[in-house]
Amino acid sequence: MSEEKILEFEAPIYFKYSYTAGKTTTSFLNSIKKGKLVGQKCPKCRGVYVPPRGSCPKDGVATEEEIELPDIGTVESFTINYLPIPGGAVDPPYVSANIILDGADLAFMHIVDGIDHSEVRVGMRVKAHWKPKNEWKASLENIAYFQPIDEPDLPLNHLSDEKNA
Amino acid sequence: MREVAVIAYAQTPMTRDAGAQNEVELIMQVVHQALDEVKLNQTDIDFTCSGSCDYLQGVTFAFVDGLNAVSSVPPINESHVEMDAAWALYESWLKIQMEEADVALVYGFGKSSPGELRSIMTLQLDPYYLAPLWPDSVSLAALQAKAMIDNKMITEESMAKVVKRSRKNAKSNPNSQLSGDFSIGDLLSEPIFVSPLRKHDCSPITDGASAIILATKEKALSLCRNPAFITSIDHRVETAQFGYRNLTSSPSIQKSSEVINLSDYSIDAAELHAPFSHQELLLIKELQLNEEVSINKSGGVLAGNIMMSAGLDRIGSMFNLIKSGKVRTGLAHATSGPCLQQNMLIIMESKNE
Amino acid sequence: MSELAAVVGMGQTKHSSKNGEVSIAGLVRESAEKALLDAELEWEDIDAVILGKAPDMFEGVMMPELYLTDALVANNKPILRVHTAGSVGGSTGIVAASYIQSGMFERVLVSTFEKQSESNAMWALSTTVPYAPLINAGAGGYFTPYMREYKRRFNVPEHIGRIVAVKDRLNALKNPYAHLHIPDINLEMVEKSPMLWDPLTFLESCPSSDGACSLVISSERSVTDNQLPAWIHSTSMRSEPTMYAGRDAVNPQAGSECAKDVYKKAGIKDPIKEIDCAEIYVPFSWYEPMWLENLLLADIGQGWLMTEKGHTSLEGKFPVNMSGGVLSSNPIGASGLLRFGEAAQQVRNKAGEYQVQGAKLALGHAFGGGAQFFAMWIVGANKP
Amino acid sequence: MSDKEILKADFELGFTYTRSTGPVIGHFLTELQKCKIYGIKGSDGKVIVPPAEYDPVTGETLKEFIEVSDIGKVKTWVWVNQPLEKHPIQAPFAWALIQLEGADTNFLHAVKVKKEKIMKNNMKVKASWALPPKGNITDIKYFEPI
Repeated sequence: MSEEKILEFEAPIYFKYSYTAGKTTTSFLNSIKKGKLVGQKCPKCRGVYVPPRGSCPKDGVATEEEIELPDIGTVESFTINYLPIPGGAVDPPYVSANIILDGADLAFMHIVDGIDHSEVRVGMRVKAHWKPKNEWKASLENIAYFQPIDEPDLPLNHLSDEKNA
Repeated sequence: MREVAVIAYAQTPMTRDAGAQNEVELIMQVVHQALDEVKLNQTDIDFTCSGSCDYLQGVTFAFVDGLNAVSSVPPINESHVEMDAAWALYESWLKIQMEEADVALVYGFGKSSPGELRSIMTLQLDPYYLAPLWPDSVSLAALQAKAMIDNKMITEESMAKVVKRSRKNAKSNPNSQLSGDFSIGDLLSEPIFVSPLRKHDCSPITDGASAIILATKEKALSLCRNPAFITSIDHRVETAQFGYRNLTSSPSIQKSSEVINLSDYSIDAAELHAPFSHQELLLIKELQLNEEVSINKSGGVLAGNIMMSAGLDRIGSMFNLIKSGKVRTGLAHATSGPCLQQNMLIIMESKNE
Repeated sequence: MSELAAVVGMGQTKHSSKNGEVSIAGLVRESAEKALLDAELEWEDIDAVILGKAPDMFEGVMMPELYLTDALVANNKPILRVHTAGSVGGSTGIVAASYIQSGMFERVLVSTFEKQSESNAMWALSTTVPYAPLINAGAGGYFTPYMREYKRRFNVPEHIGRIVAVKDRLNALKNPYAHLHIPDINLEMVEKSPMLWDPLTFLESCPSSDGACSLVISSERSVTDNQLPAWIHSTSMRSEPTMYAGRDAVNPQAGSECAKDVYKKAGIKDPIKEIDCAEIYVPFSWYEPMWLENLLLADIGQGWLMTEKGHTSLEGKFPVNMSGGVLSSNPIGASGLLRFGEAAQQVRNKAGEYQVQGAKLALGHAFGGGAQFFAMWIVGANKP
Repeated sequence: MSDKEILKADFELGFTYTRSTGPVIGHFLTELQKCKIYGIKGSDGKVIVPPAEYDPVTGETLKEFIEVSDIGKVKTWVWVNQPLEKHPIQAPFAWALIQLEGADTNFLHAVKVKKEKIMKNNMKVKASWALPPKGNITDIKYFEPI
C-alpha cells in the first residue's frame, strides 16, 4: 500500500457535442465544396464578409445577399509561426496571414506558402492553391494555402489609409 | 435610489433544438424585437450586458460571437457575466443606480441541444470531491426532492400538481415548449426517470435567447405604457459543500426575503425559477407565498428552460403580466447552481393608478 | 451623482507557472486574505463579492463562483461572476466599483484568478469547431500580425519590442510577486531567445501563470485614513466586434474611445502631463508602443519613440508597467485586476521598490478578445 | 434550406486537468490511499466530511483533521435506472447522502445494490475500496449495505 503524499491528481473532463453549422455557414461550406468562395453583403453598410456569418457584426443586422468572390486577394498582415499546435492543420514553421479577397471588406486567416517565408510581404497579391478536387470537402481546408501571383503589390499605404479613413 | 423599470422584453420561441439557427441569429431576433418594442436604437442604449455559458455549446468565449448580434460600431459600453442573464440585469441596474446609464439592454442566450447538459452541469460542483464522481444535475435535484418527501413537505402528487399547472398555464404562452392539459393521474402513471423524479418534473432541454430593456423612471414612462418598476432586488449564495446543506430549506432565499422586505408587499403573482417541480414547492414555502398568489403564469421553466436566460425570463414574464395590467405587484426569482444554491429576488410593481 | 469609491486593500499571490501548493480555492483565498489584511478589515466587513476570471475551460470548473463561495466567505452574501475575455480583471474591478458607486454597498471584495497549470491554457484558447482548419496558434499567433503591421506602418526599428521586454523584466526584479525574475535580462538575450511568431521571440511574450489578485473597494464614508485610499476618479469600458468591415486592429476604436471617456470623466485634459504613471495590459512587447498611441498618450506613429527614449522606464517621464506587467506575470483572469490594483498601489504610495515617487494619479488598463474589449480606470491619491 | 440540409458534425471537447490539492484535500486523498477517511472539525465543532478547506459559516481556515469510519447511514437516496456514461456504476444504482460514523455532515457517493427495493433511509453502508487506491475520491468505488 502506497504511503505517497498526494499533491495532485488527474481529472479527465471530456464532452461530446454536436456542432450545427447553421444556415449561412452551411451555404458557404456547400459552395466551397464546389470550389467557390461565396460571401455575404450587409444591407446597411454594404460591407462584404467572407466567410459570411449571417450577420454584420458592425450593424448587428442579418445578412442574406450572397456574392461570389474570386480566390485572389491581398496579404493584409501575417506572421511566421514556429510553435506547433496540437491538432493544427500544418507543421511549423508556416506563415499564417490575414488575407482580404478582392471585393471583400474583411480578412480571414489562412496559410501563405509557395514562397520563401522571408519574402512574404504585406500588400502581396495571392491566389488560392486548391487541393486536388477529389479531396474537396465542406471546409476552408480545400484551399491548401495561398500563393503569390505575378502582380505588383498593392501600395502599402493603400491598405492602412483605407483603414484609418 | 433611482427608480428603474423594465420597459421591454423579447424571447425566442423555446424549442428543443433551434437547429440551423446559431446563437447570433437567436440573439439578433430578441435584441431587435425588444428595441423595436420601445422604438429605440442601439445608439440609445447606455449600457449592454449579457449572460451565457461556454460549456453549453463547448466553445470558449461564446459571448464574443454573441456580440455580433448587437450593433457595436461605434464601440459600446458593454459587459458580460458567465451566469444567468438575471445577474447581467443586476449589473445593469447598478450602472443605472450610479448614473452611468439611463437605458440598458440585457440579453441571455443558450443552446443546450449540442451537449450533454446533465453531465455538463456537474462541473459546477466542487472539483475535488464531487465532480470526479459525476453526479448529474437531475440526480442532485432528485436527492433534494427525496429529502423533501421524507420530511413530508411534498408528495409525488403535489409535484404532479405543479407540472399540471405549468403545462396548463403554458398554453397561453406562445413561446412555450411544453404545454397542454394533463390530469394528475396521467402524470403519475408516467415512468420514473431518476427516482422520485419523472421526466416531467424536470425542466426540458431548450434552445433560445431573450432580451430585456431597463430604463430610469423618466425614460420608462415616456417609452412604455405600463413599465414594471424594480422596487427591490437582492441576490445571495449558499455553501458549495453539498453534504453540509440542508436541502429542504434555503437560507439564501430567507436572507434575500429579509433584505427586500418581502413581507411588506402584497404580492399578486410570482415567477419562480424552479428547474424541478419540487423546487417550486420549496420556493413557495421559503417565500411564504399564500394561495392567493398566482404562480408561474408563463408556465415557468418546466414549460421551457433557456439556460442562461431562464432567470431573466422570469423577470420578463413578470413584466408581461404587469404591462398587461393583470398584476400590480409581482415577485420574480432567478436561480443558479445545484439545488437552488444561488438565488435572486426582485419585486416588480406597476405605478399606474 | 455616483458615490465615491476607493481601493483600500490589495492582495496577490506569488505568480508562478505552477502553484502546486494550493487548490483553486486556496489560490484565490490567499489573495483575498492579503487584501483584507492590507485594508485592516475582517471578513464580516465585506458586503458582497465579485469574482472574475477568463474561460471556465481553463480549470474545467463551470461558474466557479458557486464552488468558491466558501473560500471567499460569501455564504449568504451576493456574489457575481464577470467574464469579458482578457480584459476580465479590469472589468471585474469596474463592476466591483459600481457596487459602491451605486450607493448600495459599503465594502466589497473583488477577486480574480487563473490557475493555468490545471490545463494548458494556451490550447484551451485555440479550441476549434468542425469545418474550420486550425491555423491560429494561440493568442500570439493571432496578435503578431497586428504587431508586424504596426511596425511596418510606421517603420519602427526592430529593437523596440526588445526594449519593452527588458524594461518590464527589470521592473519585475523589484516585484516579489512577479512570475518571471530574470536577473541578467538584456537585449541580446531577448533577441536570441527562440522565435515563436516572427518577429516575436519567447522573451517578448507573456508567461502562463497561476495567480490571483484581490482588492477591497470601500465607500467614502467607510474609508479610514490609515487605509491609504486610492480614490477611483473614473472607470470606463468599451467593446467592439472582433471583425467588421473597416476595423483597424492595430489601433482599435474601442480602445481610444474608452481612453477618451475615462479621461473625460476624470476631468483630465492632457493625459500624458496629468497622469503620473500607468499599468497597461501588454502581453506582447510591441503592445506597449501600440497602446501608448491608442491611449492617446502619444501621437499616432510616435509611441515607440517614448519607449526608445526610456520615457516608460521606472525612472522615465511616464513610467509604464512598474510592477513588471503582464510580460512578467500572466494569470489571465487576474491580469487586468493586477493592472488596476498596481495603479492603485502607486497612488497609495505602497508599491515598494517599484514606487514612482510622488505618484498622485495613475491609469489602469486591460484589454481582451481580439483587442476589442477594453476596461480602464483612473485612480488618485486625492479625492476627485 | 431545410433543417436536414444543415451541416452537422460531432466533436469532442476535453482536457485532462491536473488538480493540485493543497494541504486539506491532499491530506484527505493521501489517507484514502490507506483506506482511511478523514473529516475536519468546523467552527461549530461539527465534523465535516470530506474535509472542507474553509468553514461554511465563519469562513475560517480549517485545520483539525478527524478520522471517521468508512461505515455510515444513508440519510437520503435516489435511484438511477439508466446510468449515464460518466456515472461511477454502469448498472442501476443509488446516489446517497451518507453520514459516516463520527461525521456530522453528509457525504455524497454511489451505493451499489441490486434493486431499488433494498434501499432504505438509515440503512448501514460501508465503503468498497478500489485496490490499489490511487489517492482519488474514486478510491471509494461505492458504498455497499452491511
